[in-house]
Amino acid sequence: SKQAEQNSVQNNQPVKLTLMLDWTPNTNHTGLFVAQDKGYFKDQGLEVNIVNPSSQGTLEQLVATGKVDFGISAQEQVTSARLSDLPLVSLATIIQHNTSGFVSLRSKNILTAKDFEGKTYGGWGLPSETAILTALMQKENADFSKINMVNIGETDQLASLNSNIDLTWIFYGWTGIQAEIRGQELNMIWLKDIDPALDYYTPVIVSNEEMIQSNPDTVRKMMQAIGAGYEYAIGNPEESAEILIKYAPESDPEMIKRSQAWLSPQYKADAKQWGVQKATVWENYSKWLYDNKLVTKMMDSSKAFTNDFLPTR
Amino acid sequence: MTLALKNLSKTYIENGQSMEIFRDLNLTIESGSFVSLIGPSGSGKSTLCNLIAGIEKPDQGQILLDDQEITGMPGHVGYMFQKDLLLPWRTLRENVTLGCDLRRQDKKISSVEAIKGLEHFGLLDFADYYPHQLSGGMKQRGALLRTILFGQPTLLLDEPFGALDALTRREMQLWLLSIWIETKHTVLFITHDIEEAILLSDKIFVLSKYPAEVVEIIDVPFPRPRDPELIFSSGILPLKTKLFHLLGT
Amino acid sequence: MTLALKNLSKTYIENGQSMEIFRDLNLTIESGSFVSLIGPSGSGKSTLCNLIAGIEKPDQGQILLDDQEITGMPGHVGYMFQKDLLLPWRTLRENVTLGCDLRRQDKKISSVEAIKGLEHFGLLDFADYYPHQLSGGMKQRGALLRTILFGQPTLLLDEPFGALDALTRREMQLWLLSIWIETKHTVLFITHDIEEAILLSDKIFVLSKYPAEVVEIIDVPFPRPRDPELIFSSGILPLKTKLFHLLGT
Amino acid sequence: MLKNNSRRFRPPAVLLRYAPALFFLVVLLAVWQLTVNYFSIPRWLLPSPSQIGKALWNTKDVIWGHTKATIIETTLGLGLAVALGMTVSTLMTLFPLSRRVFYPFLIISQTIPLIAVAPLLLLWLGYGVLPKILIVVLVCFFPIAISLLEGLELSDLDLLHLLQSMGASKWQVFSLIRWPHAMPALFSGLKIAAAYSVMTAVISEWLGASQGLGVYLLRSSNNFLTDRVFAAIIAITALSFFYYAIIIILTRLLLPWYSRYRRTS
Amino acid sequence: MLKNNSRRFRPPAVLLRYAPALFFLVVLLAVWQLTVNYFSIPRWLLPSPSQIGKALWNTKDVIWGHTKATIIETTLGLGLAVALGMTVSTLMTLFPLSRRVFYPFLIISQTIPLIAVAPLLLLWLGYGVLPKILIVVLVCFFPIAISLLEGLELSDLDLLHLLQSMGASKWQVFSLIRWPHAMPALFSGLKIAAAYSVMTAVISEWLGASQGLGVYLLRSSNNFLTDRVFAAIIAITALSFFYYAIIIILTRLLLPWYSRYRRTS
Ligand SMILES: Nc1ncnc2c1ncn2[C@@H]1O[C@H](COP(=O)(O)OP(=O)(O)OP(=O)(O)O)[C@@H](O)[C@H]1O
Ligand SMILES: Nc1ncnc2c1ncn2[C@@H]1O[C@H](COP(=O)(O)OP(=O)(O)OP(=O)(O)O)[C@@H](O)[C@H]1O
Ligand SMILES: O=[N+]([O-])[O-]
Ligand SMILES: [Mg+2]
Ligand SMILES: [Mg+2]
Repeated sequence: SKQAEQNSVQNNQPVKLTLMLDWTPNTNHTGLFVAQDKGYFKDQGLEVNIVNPSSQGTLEQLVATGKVDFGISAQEQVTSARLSDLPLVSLATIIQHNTSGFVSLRSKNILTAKDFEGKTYGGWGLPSETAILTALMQKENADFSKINMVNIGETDQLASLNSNIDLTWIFYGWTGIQAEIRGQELNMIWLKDIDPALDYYTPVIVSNEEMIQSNPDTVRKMMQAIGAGYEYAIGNPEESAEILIKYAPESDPEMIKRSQAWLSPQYKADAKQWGVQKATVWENYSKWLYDNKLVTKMMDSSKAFTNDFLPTR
Repeated sequence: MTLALKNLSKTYIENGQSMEIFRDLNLTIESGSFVSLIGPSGSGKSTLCNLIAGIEKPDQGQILLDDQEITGMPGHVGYMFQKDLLLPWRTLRENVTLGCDLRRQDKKISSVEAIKGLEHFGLLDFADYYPHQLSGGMKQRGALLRTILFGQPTLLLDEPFGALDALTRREMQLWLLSIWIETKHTVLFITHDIEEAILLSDKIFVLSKYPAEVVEIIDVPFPRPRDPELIFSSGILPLKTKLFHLLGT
Repeated sequence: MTLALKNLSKTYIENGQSMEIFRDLNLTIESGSFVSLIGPSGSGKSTLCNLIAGIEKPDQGQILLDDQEITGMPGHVGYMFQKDLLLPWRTLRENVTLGCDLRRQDKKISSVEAIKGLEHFGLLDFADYYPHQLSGGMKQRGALLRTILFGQPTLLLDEPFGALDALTRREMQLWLLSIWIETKHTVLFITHDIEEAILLSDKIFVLSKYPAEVVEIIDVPFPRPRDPELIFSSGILPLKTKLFHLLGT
Repeated sequence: MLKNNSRRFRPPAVLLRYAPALFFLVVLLAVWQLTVNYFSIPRWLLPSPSQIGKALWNTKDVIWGHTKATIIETTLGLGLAVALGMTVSTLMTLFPLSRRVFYPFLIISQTIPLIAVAPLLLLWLGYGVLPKILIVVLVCFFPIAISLLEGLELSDLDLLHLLQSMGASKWQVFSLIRWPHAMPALFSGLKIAAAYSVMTAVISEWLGASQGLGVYLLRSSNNFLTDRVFAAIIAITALSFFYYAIIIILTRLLLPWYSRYRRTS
Repeated sequence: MLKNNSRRFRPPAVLLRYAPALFFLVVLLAVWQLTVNYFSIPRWLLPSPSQIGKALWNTKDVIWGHTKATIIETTLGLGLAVALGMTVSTLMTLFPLSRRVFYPFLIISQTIPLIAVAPLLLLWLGYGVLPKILIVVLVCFFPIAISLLEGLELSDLDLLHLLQSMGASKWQVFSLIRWPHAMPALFSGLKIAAAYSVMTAVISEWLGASQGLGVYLLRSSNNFLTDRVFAAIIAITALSFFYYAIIIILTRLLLPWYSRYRRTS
């Protein structure tokens, strides 16, 4: 709370904050661990506890209730949460463009949405999956009801393609790199190529309305540190990969290094600053959902995100 | 202590049917005497013990111990059941001091008493055995010791040897007799076994089928100390035959 | 059928100690006679039954039934245990036909026999009761009926009435006598109870402590049919006293 | 004295018996409802009983569709677990060597986290109904097999001697004594298995399924529809209780000798 | 006749006893290793025993760090469940009205899918070790409380009468008779609870944790390191077995009268 913030500042005590990840530590999170490792948080008078995810949609709710201060989410989740009245706000996008897409084994020759008919899709059971597949199918005059939707949870998506799953949705920077390592040949349909509206932000850094209203300074310091972390990761892929490996000793170092090399240029990409979000991206996606009758009302994009806390130079 | 039952009445209601067990039962057991109660199965012998022990209440009437009323008040008599009822989770020593634990008596005193008792009953070597490690006869002796260490001068023994084989039973009878001759408790002894009643008692009360009445009070005419061979003597035959036929009624 | 045991020897090895139960035991039970075996606890009476029933094998010697060897071969005699051992999951009717089920006999025939038997044993009304719904005496009668319906003319009864109270026990003795007088099975009856042995048997074998020997064979001198009041007559006293002292040895 | 009142199952007695519990339930729901209303707790955080009731009613067809899938997995899984448990215990009892080889594994594999193995099973067997049934089978198998094995071990050796004296074969001893003797143990194992079976099916659905109460629960949760999450939990609880009750009823029907025997012996 | 061979726990006998099972284990592992080698099955699909062994060894420090977290959750959860189960059962036994109010809930709530409720607990209680312990407590509470309640119901009324005749108070009857009489039932409930406790902690870690074997398992899986997934499964199994064995040993130590009593009665 504001009180706590002032007290801490007065006492010269660091402000304690919690940041919750959306998944197992991976290269999407590198900047966060760099900020931790290089003491960027400390420099801002913050003590950040990076905690691991709570699956099954509770992350957004935990951030909304203030049980955790910051979280890693995605534009789809934020949109869905705000439509359910969760007071969530996106503060920065970690990657400028959507690096995800639908993959299938090259041997199955699935090249367009038309080919999805009669196939089995393995996903997480997220609302956005149904939404996007439906729209995609409609656009190519295919029938969504002919897709068999299966929830494959946390199993190995690539291995599932050798089982009875034909199609799955991956982030190239992680699972795509693993496929390269395995030498598994895939066809990939990138989301950003399907429709410009689908080039949305994933993942994003979120907090709740109460937090940014009552502790703006803390939020600003937090984003300053995180921004610096990602800038370092953009400039130093190899060193930052080592930092991530240090903080996530359970991971596969080879995989992290290759993934980091691929992802570092993608964080900022064509933007003028890391993390900056365009109103059009938020509006377009929301409108796209509405136009495709996937939701019954429009989200107020202006409340869903803000660039106000991005690092200043 | 003299135990007296005055005008006891007790009726059970089971499944809507009422069943009169006693109607105006009167009975007196003199201080220091050994009285056996025999009667057909279901005549209410155990019910009578429960009433005297205070774990059930009569519908009417009084139970007096030396003219003091104890109706419905447990703890005034030592009560030993047909089954040995040693607690399986307590060693023999812990079992015999159960009464002391209940009364929160000084552990040391009760432990000294227990050891004396165990020695006297020939059980000292087995003090730390659990009941399942003891023979049937040992368990019965343990249960009797517990009843005696409970410290009341009046004992109710409800078919204490019912579960023993014939030979062990005979041993236990003689042994009980030897104990009683020393301690001179007032004893009410329930049994089905006519020879047992004759061998042990001063008096035998014969109960009828329910509603139970005392159909006969018999003074056992044999002098004490009694010869264990008594039961092989022809002197007991008339009494034995008489009791047998009384039971049948 | 005449049951003969020839030079039986049996040794148990328990915890490295060997324990000779029988050494060269010889014993003959004539066809149609009722023989009791009494002996101190642990003398090997049950072991003997197990040997005859074929569920254990002697170290040496033979068991003959009408000169045919049955050593180690089960199924040739009816064997009733001290406990009633009715199967709790079978009704009384199903329990008494257990032997027929084992031999896969025609269900209809065995069922007719069972009903006749149940009627004769006064159990017909309880045919469909489970054992827990029966009294102790009923259970023992059921167990005996099962042993008889097993169909062998030779019966081993190992303390069948040991678990019953004194009165029920007396009833069962008289009833067993009435059954045996009709069927004239060859019976080997194990007991601790001297009166019981006298009331029922033609001959009484007295076993010593182990290694068990037959220390005495006694012809019971009372004519049949025997008066139930026999046990109250002074005529049995010398025999009773003698047997009692033999047992003590 | 403390004799059992045999009339306690007559209808008015039943009502009276459960009256305090029902009363407590009503109070609990009322307090919950009023708290949610009074503090205007948002629905996604804690829905009120009336909202949950509405969610149940409004999605009843959807729920029923998912329930059917879960019922199929659970029923088949439980049925196969019973068959497998019976076979394995029987073989282990009849062939002592097999018992010595496999019994330690049976005990240790009971502690294997099957839910952690489940994703691997899905990978190897595909994402159809088969691996889900298999997971239910494995989870339910252990309590059934282990209780049955314990039951088949005859504690009363006299019964064994009785049958031996009548010349019974090993197989007859098994079918006439060991087997009926083991029935109460089997049913108590079944009770545990039934209580866990639905939960297992639901978790296995989280790991890979397109139909089932687990899928409904996950989708509701991902859509921030907490009222439906509660509706799903109620459906799962009701289904679990249904299996549990079936086992209790079956025990009464199939082992008429048991309940009283247990009390008297 | 079938007497128990009292020597069966001497060391050589133990070895002999488990020899067939050990032999089977070795054969199993050998077949597995050779199959993986022969068909060159990729490590991410099915690692060989030697690869799993290597993974275990190489990450032993990491695994131990995670194991400590799981041990804390499990031990605290199990401990609190025992305390809670004992308290609830005691109160229900001493106050019959409370029993009538709560018993039906106890039976029905046993079938509530706690794992499905777990995310909601996380939502209400926040993130940390507390909700995880709570989930373990809830899952372990039911078998403990229900078995203990059954055990506290004295089947042998004669024991009750004995104490009554000695003038024992309600509380003395409870502490001297009901409670020791219930111990075997408590421990058999504990055995079930222990077998499920580690698994529950692992699942609750999946729902949100930074430390614990569940986290290690999930991270290994998300990093496509199937050999480490197996290593995690082995660690979880070993930990479960550890708790299970502790309960068995405690039973022997604390209830010396029980094992033989059970056999003879
Ligand atoms: N709590 C009770 N409720 C109803 N009836 C009871 C109760 N206790 C005993 N009875 C009945 O009262 C009668 C007398 O029982 P009791 O046990 O006193 O007989 P008993 O003489 O001790 O018999 P036994 O020689 O078989 O021990 C029996 O018919 C019994 O069924
Ligand atoms: N399987 C066995 N292994 C070792 N010793 C045994 C075995 N069976 C019986 N014994 C011993 O053999 C002796 C005779 O036992 P048995 O049961 O035949 O005696 P019993 O005469 O029937 O005694 P009781 O009158 O007490 O029934 C006992 O000392 C007993 O401990
Ligand atoms: O995905 N993880 O929980 O690490
Ligand atoms: Mg009685
Ligand atoms: Mg014997």
